[in-house]
Amino acid sequence: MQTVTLVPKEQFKISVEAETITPDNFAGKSADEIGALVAFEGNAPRPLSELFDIKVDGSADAADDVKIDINGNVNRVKRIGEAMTAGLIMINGDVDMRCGAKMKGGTITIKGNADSWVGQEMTGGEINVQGDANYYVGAGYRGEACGMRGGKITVFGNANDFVGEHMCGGEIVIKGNAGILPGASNKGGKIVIEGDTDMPGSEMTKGTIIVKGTVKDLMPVYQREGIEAIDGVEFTKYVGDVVVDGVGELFVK
Amino acid sequence: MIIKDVLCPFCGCLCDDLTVEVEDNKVIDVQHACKIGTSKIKGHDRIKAPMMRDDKNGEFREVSYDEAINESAKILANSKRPLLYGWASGVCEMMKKGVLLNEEVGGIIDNTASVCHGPSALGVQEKGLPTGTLGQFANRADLVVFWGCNPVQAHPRHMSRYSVFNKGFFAGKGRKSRKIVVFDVRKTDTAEMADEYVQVNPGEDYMVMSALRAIIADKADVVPDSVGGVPKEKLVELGEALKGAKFGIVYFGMGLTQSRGKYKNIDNAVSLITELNAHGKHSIIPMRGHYNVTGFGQVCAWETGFVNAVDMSRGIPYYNPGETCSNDLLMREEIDSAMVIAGDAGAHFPAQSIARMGKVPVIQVDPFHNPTTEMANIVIPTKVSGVELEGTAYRMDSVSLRMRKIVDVDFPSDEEVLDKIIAKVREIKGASS
Amino acid sequence: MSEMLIKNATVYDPINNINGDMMDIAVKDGKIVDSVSGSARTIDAGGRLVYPGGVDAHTHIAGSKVNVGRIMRPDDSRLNNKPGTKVTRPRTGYTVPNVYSMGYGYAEMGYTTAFEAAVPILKARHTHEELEEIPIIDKGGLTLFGSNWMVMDAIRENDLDRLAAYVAWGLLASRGWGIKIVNPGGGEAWGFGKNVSGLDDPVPNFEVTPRQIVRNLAEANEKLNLPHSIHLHCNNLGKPGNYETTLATFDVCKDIKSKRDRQSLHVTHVQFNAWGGNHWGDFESKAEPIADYLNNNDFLTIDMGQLVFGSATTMTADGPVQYANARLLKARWSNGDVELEDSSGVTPLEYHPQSYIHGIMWAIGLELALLTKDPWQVLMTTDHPNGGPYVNYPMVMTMLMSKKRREEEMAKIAELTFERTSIAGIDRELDWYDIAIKTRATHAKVLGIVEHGKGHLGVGADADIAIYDIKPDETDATTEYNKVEAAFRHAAYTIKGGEIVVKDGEITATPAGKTFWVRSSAPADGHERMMEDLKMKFKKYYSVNFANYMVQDEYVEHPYVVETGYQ
Amino acid sequence: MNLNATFISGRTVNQGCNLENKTSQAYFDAAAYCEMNSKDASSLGIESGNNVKVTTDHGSVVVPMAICDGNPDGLVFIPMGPWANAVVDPDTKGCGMPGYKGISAVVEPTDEKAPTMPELMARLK
Repeated sequence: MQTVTLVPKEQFKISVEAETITPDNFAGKSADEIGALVAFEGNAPRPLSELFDIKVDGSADAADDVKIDINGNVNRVKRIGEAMTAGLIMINGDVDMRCGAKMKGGTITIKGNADSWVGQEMTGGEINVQGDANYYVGAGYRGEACGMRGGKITVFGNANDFVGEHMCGGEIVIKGNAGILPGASNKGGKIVIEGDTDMPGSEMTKGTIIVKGTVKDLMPVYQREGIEAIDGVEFTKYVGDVVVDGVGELFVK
Repeated sequence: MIIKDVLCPFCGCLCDDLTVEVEDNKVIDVQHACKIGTSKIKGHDRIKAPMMRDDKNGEFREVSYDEAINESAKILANSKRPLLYGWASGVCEMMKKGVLLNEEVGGIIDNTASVCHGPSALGVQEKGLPTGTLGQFANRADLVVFWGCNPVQAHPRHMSRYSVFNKGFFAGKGRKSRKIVVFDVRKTDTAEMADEYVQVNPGEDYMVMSALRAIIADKADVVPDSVGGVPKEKLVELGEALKGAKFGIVYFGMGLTQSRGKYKNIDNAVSLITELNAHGKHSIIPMRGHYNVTGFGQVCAWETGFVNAVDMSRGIPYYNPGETCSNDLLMREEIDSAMVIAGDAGAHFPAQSIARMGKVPVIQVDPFHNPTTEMANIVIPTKVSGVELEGTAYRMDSVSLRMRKIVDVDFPSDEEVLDKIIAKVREIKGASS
Repeated sequence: MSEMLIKNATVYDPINNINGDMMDIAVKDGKIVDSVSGSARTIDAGGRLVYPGGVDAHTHIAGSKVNVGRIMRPDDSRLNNKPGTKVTRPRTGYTVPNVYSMGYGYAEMGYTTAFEAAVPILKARHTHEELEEIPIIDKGGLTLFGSNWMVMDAIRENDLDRLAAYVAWGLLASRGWGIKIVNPGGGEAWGFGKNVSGLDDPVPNFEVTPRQIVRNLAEANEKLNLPHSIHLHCNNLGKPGNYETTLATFDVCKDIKSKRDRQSLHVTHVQFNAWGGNHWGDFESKAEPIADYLNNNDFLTIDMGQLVFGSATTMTADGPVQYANARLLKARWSNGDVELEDSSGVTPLEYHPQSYIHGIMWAIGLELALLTKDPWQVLMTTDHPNGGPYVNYPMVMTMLMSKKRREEEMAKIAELTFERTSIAGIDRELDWYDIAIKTRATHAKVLGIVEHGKGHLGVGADADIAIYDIKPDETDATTEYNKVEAAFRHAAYTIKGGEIVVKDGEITATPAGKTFWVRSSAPADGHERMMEDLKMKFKKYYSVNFANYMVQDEYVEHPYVVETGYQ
Repeated sequence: MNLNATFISGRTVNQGCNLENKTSQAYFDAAAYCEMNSKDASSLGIESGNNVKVTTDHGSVVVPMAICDGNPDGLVFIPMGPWANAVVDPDTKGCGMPGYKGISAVVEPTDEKAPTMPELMARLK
């Protein structure tokens, strides 16, 4: 087991892009070797050692035996955990955009809030956001057919607009409220919103959305199919979006 | 001297039939232009010389162009995250230089579409854009929809030149050949002259479009009695009118791009139009604001692959509105300098954004004193493109035309200023590497 | 300018009948010369393969449609990204690269000339803005005339001189090289959401048929003695069973005679027009009857429009076909009608080897090239980016050279493909000489630019030269296709106008290329009648003023103007 | 006496005419006013030209009131410009565009003076 502890040396103002911070990149490396990996502060390349205090305990042969603890606020550090395949990242604070983008495996836990595009285009693994998440949880990149394809994202607080846009697989659970248009244009996967939301499932062709709170506006493109019970709780089931001949299932309490 | 076939450097209509009379290098008369175009060509008080100040609350002092340019280059070259914003009131030739400068300084280049039709591009990326040139609509349209736009106020000659009153090959009776429908949240001057005004609740256009799509797909049974404040029977009637048109055109504006849902409104509108093409011919087009805001999108796309909001900090272009647009960056306080050129961030960004711009050095390149000037440290006055400088501009339908020069002035062009800044930046970066 | 000597080159220069001779090539002031002085810079090719710089006679590299593709596809622009270097600008995009990548990508493969295949006159200024920004390569554009009101009115009124005068004026206005016809008449019909169904279906409101449009424009083309023939995208593209329309269209020009040594008809991306069957269910290849026709007639040439599996961005002036595509595939759809002139559409799509429809399309392109006996009659293209991006040319070259390579690809393709095509039974393998024909010589000949120094290495030609890191006498392309493909992907040297622009596959210099266009004189009385009609149309129907319409000289900074005229 | 309203901004001809004349009184006249219908105005007990304070979650601004009977009840409009910007929503909603339309606002009569453009900008430095 290798534990790498990163403590930011300052509160970054200009955002830092640090796609190098992954268990895959850290596995088997010493603190010096990790410190030599590069992140970008705006347009300026900076070795991680300039940005973080780095401590390494133990060693690992592969990513699945690596745990990265980030102690402090990284709300201006983007792309942490990008494309990681295994291992664990624990962020004891807030995190910036695109955390866990293209993630394939492993686990990221964010104790604070996650900025937009957490889990963008992820295909596997698990992300837990204990605070709130901003826009586009598990969504895609502009113009791409698919957002999230696999894995699971859980947001314990609220999420903002466009949760799971273009989602093709995997699962998103929002324990709090979600903003407008969750599951827009999704083609698969499952979204559970335990709080309230607005206009879910527009242009959904496949997939499932379960809203346990209130839907402020239901899209006027859903066929009501009656009452169905999920885990013993009764929901009204809708099928749509009819405009795109969708067979997506929308359950509203 | 009478100059004919002059292009108007104000709005996206890019009218090219103006006649301007010039005497002693002064514009004395402008014919055929609207009130706004006339006002622009006749001109206003302008900044006379480059100015600088260290403290934004202090007084400006006049400086030489060289000093202002060198100082600007120094700021940009030493920035980690400079923002280069504006670009709409210039010609394409200067925009190319802007993209190059952005490469040199590793910054973000963003244009005024960011607070205008940027979301339209995002909608196009979702669904495409079935459109055409304005003459196509002028010659053919028998159903004209203005959705969330108000050309009477914003594009004064649009309705007489392209969309409503003009005759066309297949629309020989002009206004009488066409049915005009306006969707808006309030009864605008444009709505006043429409055959039909559909009042939509603010922020509910998206649902109205989805309901129309369902109706057109013969799935009206799922549509509730009222959507977005519009009764179902009205929506059914509109659906029939849309389906029955031989050639329908939707002109849309910031009523869609700036209201709830933003690009999703455009996304949905494009789908509506695409689906209507199974019945008649239908097109859709954004009503672009500045005369060459469309040109920036074109130039930026062919230079970088992306339409605006291009982040060059990593040496390759990256685009992601929500992350790389001016207001995203300003609200996150992550830029460390800004150049505002051929656009007025000060007048058109939310106060909080401007307050954040106030905390970093700001370079303004513009002929006129405006709210950005109030926030600037360096001000570099330039020629007024399309009046004092010729060059290329793209009309709202992406037809490019060559702007004419009407009068001569001594000010440098934007392009010349940018060339010098680029040269200086290269010198500074070369010395430090 | 300096001198250069390329020694020990294994040269294939079909225009000059040079077939793998070991020789030296001398270059002075950007041209091929007989000899140079002793102080010339010497490159020892060491027996490696040397071709004239590649020429692409049909590609979509610049202008409104291409930029629509870029704007609607940030998903494409995030591919193939490379930062700039000391000599290059940053690169983006795969199917719709940015202007820089467009030029670098061609040059890296040893290509030095490419012609944009669809330029609407009203938007020609935009096309030229992009062409000027594409570094290194020489360029030209083909101007769209096939649904133009001026054209159709002149044809209906049987006024061939007026038509010829308009073509001459339109080429000047667009700074164009030749007549492009896309789905003749269909672009106008699409103005009201309709299409024409074949050669004899009159264009609504204009009462002329596609047959008349093709025939009259071909005649006007020869009256003006233009360097290139008409360049035709047939009706019914993209519809099963369209090969019949294609064959009938060939016949329309069968007796057109050209004074020039070239075809009188070029039909483009025929892969998309050699389709049998009545619907997608019984979709099949009809490459054989098309190839038979070519084998029995020498007045026409075609290009392949080869399909490459993976991402493509389809873009064409054929508006209705793009709508049909987009609806079928539920894909993004952009349409771009151009008032009085034409239409266009852009739709991104993905070609899947496991789809038998795409498999059959893949096979048809190769069948056309391999079943047609005369290599000069079929140009290698992918109709970039419709069949796939041009950067895949090296792969297509190996498919033509190696049956084994084809079989390797066929293993991935849906079975039904092989019942509906003859590709599996074709043994023909093209050689180095054939490939030189198919990728440069015949492109230059078909375009009419051989006499302007393109597509060959004879004395006086432009010193556009590609040296590939492969020795033809030591390489068996039928088996060593991976090596061949790698060599074609990254030229050892690309020399453009005597300047080394690529070395070891890397861009070393980025000179500006020139733009070919034709200035043609026209019959005087035809011109007069034409101008009267044209000015009326501007007054009543165009949304821009006559005075602001024509492309100004400022937009063609590096012109190469060919004068021709009314005969 | 307050009006709970939905706020929007947008272009006008006069604002356009003075886009390059923003230090002038004409620009102030063109961009510094708040439109509402007569019914809403009388509910506030004010007439054209009386100042109102428009407040949203994002700020507040004082401008003269103008009547526009095309506005439905509860819809108020300020032309695009620095005065509108004082109350718009700077959140870009993940797509780059701040909220210039459809913002909940409270409008109340006031005796406070409307700020000039430089005064507005000075607040932001």
